[in-house]
Amino acid sequence: MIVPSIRNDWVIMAIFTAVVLTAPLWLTPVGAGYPDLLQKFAIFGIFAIGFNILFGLTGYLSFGHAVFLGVGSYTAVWSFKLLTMNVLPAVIFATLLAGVFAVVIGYVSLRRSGIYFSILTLAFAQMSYNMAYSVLTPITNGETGLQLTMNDPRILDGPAGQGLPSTTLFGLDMSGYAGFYFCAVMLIIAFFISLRIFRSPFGLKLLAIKSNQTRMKYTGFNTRPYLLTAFVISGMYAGLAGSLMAITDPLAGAERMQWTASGEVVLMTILGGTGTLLGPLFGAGIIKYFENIFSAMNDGRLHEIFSFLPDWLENIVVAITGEFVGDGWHLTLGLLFMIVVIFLPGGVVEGIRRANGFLRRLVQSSGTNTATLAAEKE
Amino acid sequence: MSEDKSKISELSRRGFIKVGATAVTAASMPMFFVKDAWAAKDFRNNPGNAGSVKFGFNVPQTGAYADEGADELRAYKLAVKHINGEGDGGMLNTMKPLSLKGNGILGKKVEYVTGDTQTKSDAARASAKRMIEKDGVVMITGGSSSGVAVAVQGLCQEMGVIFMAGLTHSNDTTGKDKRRYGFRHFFNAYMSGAALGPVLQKEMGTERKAYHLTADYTWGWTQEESIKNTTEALGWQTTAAVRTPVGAGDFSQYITPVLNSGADVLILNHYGKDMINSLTQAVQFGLRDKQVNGKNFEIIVPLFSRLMAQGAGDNIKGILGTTNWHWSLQDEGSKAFVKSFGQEYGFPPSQAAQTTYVQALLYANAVESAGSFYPPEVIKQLEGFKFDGAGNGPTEYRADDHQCFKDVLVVRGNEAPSSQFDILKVEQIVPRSQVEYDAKIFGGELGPYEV
Amino acid sequence: MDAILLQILNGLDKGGAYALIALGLTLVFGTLGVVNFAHGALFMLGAFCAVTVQKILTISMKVKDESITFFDAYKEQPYLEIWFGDFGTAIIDWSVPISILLAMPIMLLIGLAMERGLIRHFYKRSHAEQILVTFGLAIVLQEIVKSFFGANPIPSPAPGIVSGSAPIGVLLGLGESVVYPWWRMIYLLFSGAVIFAVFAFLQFTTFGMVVRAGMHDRETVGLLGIDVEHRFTIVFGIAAVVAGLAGVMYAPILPPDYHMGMDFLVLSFVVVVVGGMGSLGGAVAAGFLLGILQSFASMNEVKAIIPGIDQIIIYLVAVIIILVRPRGLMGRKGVMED
Amino acid sequence: MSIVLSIKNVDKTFGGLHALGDINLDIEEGKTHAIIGPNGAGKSTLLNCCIGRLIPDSGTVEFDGKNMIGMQPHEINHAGMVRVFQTPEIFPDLSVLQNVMIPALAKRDGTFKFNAFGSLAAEKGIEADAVHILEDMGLKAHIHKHAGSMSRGDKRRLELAMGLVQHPRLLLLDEPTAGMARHDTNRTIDLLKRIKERGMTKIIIEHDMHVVFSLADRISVLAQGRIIASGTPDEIRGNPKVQEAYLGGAEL
Repeated sequence: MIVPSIRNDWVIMAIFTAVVLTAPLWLTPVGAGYPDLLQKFAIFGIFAIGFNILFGLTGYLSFGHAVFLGVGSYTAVWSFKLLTMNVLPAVIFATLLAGVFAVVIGYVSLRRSGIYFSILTLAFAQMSYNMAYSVLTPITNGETGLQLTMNDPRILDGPAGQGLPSTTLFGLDMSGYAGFYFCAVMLIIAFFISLRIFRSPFGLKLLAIKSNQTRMKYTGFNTRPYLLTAFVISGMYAGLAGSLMAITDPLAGAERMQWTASGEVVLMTILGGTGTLLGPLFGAGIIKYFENIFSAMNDGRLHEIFSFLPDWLENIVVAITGEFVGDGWHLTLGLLFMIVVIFLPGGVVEGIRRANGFLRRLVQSSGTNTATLAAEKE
Repeated sequence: MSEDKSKISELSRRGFIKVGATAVTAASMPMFFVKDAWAAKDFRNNPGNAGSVKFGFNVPQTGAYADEGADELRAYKLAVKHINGEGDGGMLNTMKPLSLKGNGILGKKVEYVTGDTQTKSDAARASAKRMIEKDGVVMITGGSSSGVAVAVQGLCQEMGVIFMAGLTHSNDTTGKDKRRYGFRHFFNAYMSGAALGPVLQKEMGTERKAYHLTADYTWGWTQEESIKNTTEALGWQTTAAVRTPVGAGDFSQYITPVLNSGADVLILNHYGKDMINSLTQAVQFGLRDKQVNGKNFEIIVPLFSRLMAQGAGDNIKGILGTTNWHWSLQDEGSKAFVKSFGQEYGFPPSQAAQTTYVQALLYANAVESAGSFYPPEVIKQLEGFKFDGAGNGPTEYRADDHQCFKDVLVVRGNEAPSSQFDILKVEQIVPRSQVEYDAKIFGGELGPYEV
Repeated sequence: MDAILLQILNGLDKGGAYALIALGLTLVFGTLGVVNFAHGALFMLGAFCAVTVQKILTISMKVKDESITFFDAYKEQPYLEIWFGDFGTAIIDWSVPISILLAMPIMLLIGLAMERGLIRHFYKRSHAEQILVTFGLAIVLQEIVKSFFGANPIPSPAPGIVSGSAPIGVLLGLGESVVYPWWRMIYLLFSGAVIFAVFAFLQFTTFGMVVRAGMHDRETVGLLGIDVEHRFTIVFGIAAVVAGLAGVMYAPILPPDYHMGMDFLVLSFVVVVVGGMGSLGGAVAAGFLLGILQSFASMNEVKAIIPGIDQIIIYLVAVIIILVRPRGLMGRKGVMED
Repeated sequence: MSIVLSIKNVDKTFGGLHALGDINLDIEEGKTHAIIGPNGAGKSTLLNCCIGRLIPDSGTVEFDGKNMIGMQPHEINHAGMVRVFQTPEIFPDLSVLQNVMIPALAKRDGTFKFNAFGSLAAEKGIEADAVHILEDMGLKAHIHKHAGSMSRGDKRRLELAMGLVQHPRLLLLDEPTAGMARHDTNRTIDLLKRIKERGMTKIIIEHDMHVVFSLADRISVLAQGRIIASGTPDEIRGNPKVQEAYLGGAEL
């Protein structure tokens, strides 16, 4: 935890809720306060928090979690196509179906541990992706992605009006800020559940499995069901995230299931801090911020930002920074990964903790200084 | 412009919070749940009385098509210059009819924002949404694959922002996935097939057996279908049509069955890296030196891109294919564009650059003609718009499906290139009439003007 | 029959490539205990050694030529051709084999620098952290290559004399339609030779014996007063050289682009794991096995029965093998299981 | 006097090596039974066969009249047979207190329970149990320490605490004092004696004869996979066969 002094979970939840709901306010100055990116923060936050329940607690590194994201998205879009544009059935079906997939994949993959487990999950993910991209096109619409059409049945909704309908929550349009707030509420719930799991006997048992699985067995625990439960929970989180992606933007593409997408959530979690409550959320935020904001910088933009510098310096600075933004944003991301791992083992959360400690020492030492001064005066 | 600039510099000088708070109360509150609450004639990202408008250039900056994306971006910057009356004006001097006056659009200066599609639908849509929601663009353009084009086009329809597609060749873009707000200047697989037909007949006769290797996704399938229709109409047989995984890298296991299949033509429905690899490897397997059924074995790459073809090196020599545009064209529009692009960047533009440059100009011109940025009015200007002087002869944006019709180039890999830019030779300019088709054959529905 | 022979050749060829890449990966894992996600980038760097050599050899004199139109105002001729005539042309033609000579020292240096500068600090860190840092490094390396060479593939042809295909059908009495590219056969022999060399090195030299002992039980060997760390650094260098050579030799088959390392990364990990983490023999066996299976799964006859099987065969086989043989084909007990 | 554990005709071979041959052993309720023997005699193999880590080639291991062969380790644990490991098998990443709470939870929750929404902080009973045992072990000062960072001796005691907190019917101790300093050994002996007074049945494998003779009610001697003698400490002390096998004739 970032603030170890706060022991009361309800206080944590209250702060968390306040921070998430005011995100449009405090993210605007850094250029991230627009609906789509806010939605992405929340959605990938859920994805990473869920992934952390598996990886952070049990140590089982899945390289195939994007499958559940994809399954969630496809299920949600099919729910929009066949049933109704209301988002609730989509969320429920997507989460459940992702859970079913997680039971199957998890049951098989958890027969092995370590990197063998990782490769099993990766293999399932790659198979799903390759099939979704080509052979399963009738279900997934292949490369183009599954989308709404005018002649979808939508049996629970009345006849469609002009143009494609949009996703709604009982009439409330789910695009823009409304969509973000829906995702935000889901994020808060997801975070709450994760918090409870972390603080529960179940969570402690998962941690113990990570620490020494053999011993767990001789201590009287059947570890397989524990692992499978954690796997399914995190799969359902991914399914939920996938459904939210479809809700805020009703199109589901196969590339969501590619290994790079699975790898992305791994990177998010490690970058932020594996096994910490908030770390995955930070990781998700940082990677999505880079992807959306750094990639959109161009020289013109940089010149605006550095216009306060003298011209010659401005040109040099723009030339140098230009290598790291726009088409160079991958370079920055790669460097960031390296810097964080090298200097901050434990991820961003570790960095915050250190900064926190440093500040505290600073405050304390200045406090003592004042005290000494005061004493001398007397 | 000035408003934006002051905001940014203020940000970097002072704290974030103050500006942020005002920006949010100003920007986000009124947008709450009010998508349907636009007043008549008001619309998303209406520039109103602002002195400038923004275009969104959504191109691949990372991934396999990054070089094409970079070339698209160069063309866009040039187009913005020309629209704003800077530089030598390029096609503004040749395009007819033209309402643009070289003073921006409706007197407003054109600015732009850029984004990275990563050649992924999700990333492309996220980038497009940022442009629409955060940067307030009036139009989005770019892209280098059909999947992305269809995905972004669908989004733009929902959001009510016009999308001028970049490089996309699938029949679906203006077929079953066409949208009222999406426009494609680039040609498509059907037109490739139609243009190749007569040339193939002349070069290879009517007694041929074709073997298809097809990238296993929607674009590959539509191209395979279109080319098959054309060749079978010529009397060719199709020996086999084999689907290959995208990004297979090594295609040897798909090429060896060609050797003794009895086929005498290999058609590669691949693009980008797949095309480079499969062509390189097919040539290594000696297919070009082969004699089958008493005829020389031939390889055809129906969709050629000069930029990508460079990667195949000498292997493209003598290979037939089609392309949307080539810098060696001698019409006035092409010459003017090649000249200004060359002066700006020192090398000739690619077909991706030409199509995106023209798309930007076409949009700007349509707004100027409509006298308004109101999308339905702009769309009505673009629909059925006939123009000339933008390369490929007299051109029409067909109203029925938003597909541009113009001459198609049949090209051949140059046997003796004089430079690295001279690797394709225009074999024949196939007139537009020969590649036209009934818009109904691909189905789809454009959707409403008002969203 | 012909078809099967050719598919076996294809499979061996692919297998050779897979095995070469996987060999270094599993070697590094077995000795250093490091999961190296930057291994694909080493393969890519090797391929770009070939590109670089070719670019250097073809540095050209630009002669102004007024007769040519706009963009071709310069006629280019490589200095080598100007200086040495036909011999210069021949050198350019042979640029890929020549670049092997350059690739070996360069890849060794890159490997040593990587190990000394970065990897060694991660021996004791978790696999997850190793993955993150090496993945970051891989991205940085490929972005650097991209900024020099662009994103498009760059053609790197084999020497003219071996760029065509060999009439093996005629040689074997199977008819003229059975041909196979010379370069692919060279690649197959080359990968065999490299694999053999690595095995021989580890089997028959004292250095190799220490390394093998270290792979088995690092602490004990360390206690004997042998400087294992230093040797492991060299092992990393060797792994880099092997990956680099695989890249150089693959350049004529697959024109190199900056992203090719990532394309091979997942596959090479699957090969390593199917073979058994840290098992050299396993990596080679799994490489050839998966290569051949992939080739057969791509045959039209097979695809007619199970559509799309060629897209998933590798992963399907990986799943089955890992489930049936818990430690892969030849993995040791207890390695990487927790 | 009832028999808690009955090992009948147990055989185990590894490759060509006959690790255990025809072992028969009965453990009585409430007694401390020591198994001694030279290195490689098969002591640990026998223990592993009892708790399900190894499966014997033939023979039965009956606990409370039920055959344990083929049962999963966690099932054997819940049957009431708990092993304390020779090399500390603790949870190094958890705190000392959590290390002891885990087996206590096992005792209460069974092999699997999905209590993901209960709060750990509310598990006062479990915590009190764990603290109590730790106090007994003299580890109270360490309860919030990282278990992995403790000294080896402390880890052994923690290991013991983890076994004891489950209050098993039969505790299997694999060399509980190996590698301990004399001082620590004596403390552990005292501790085990106190447990004995509570009537817990124990099997102890031990090298240290001082430990064996101060704790055991009965002793079985294993050599080359066979039981060569069984009896009270006094009987064993005087058995020449044992002296021969064990120390090559030296006085015990």
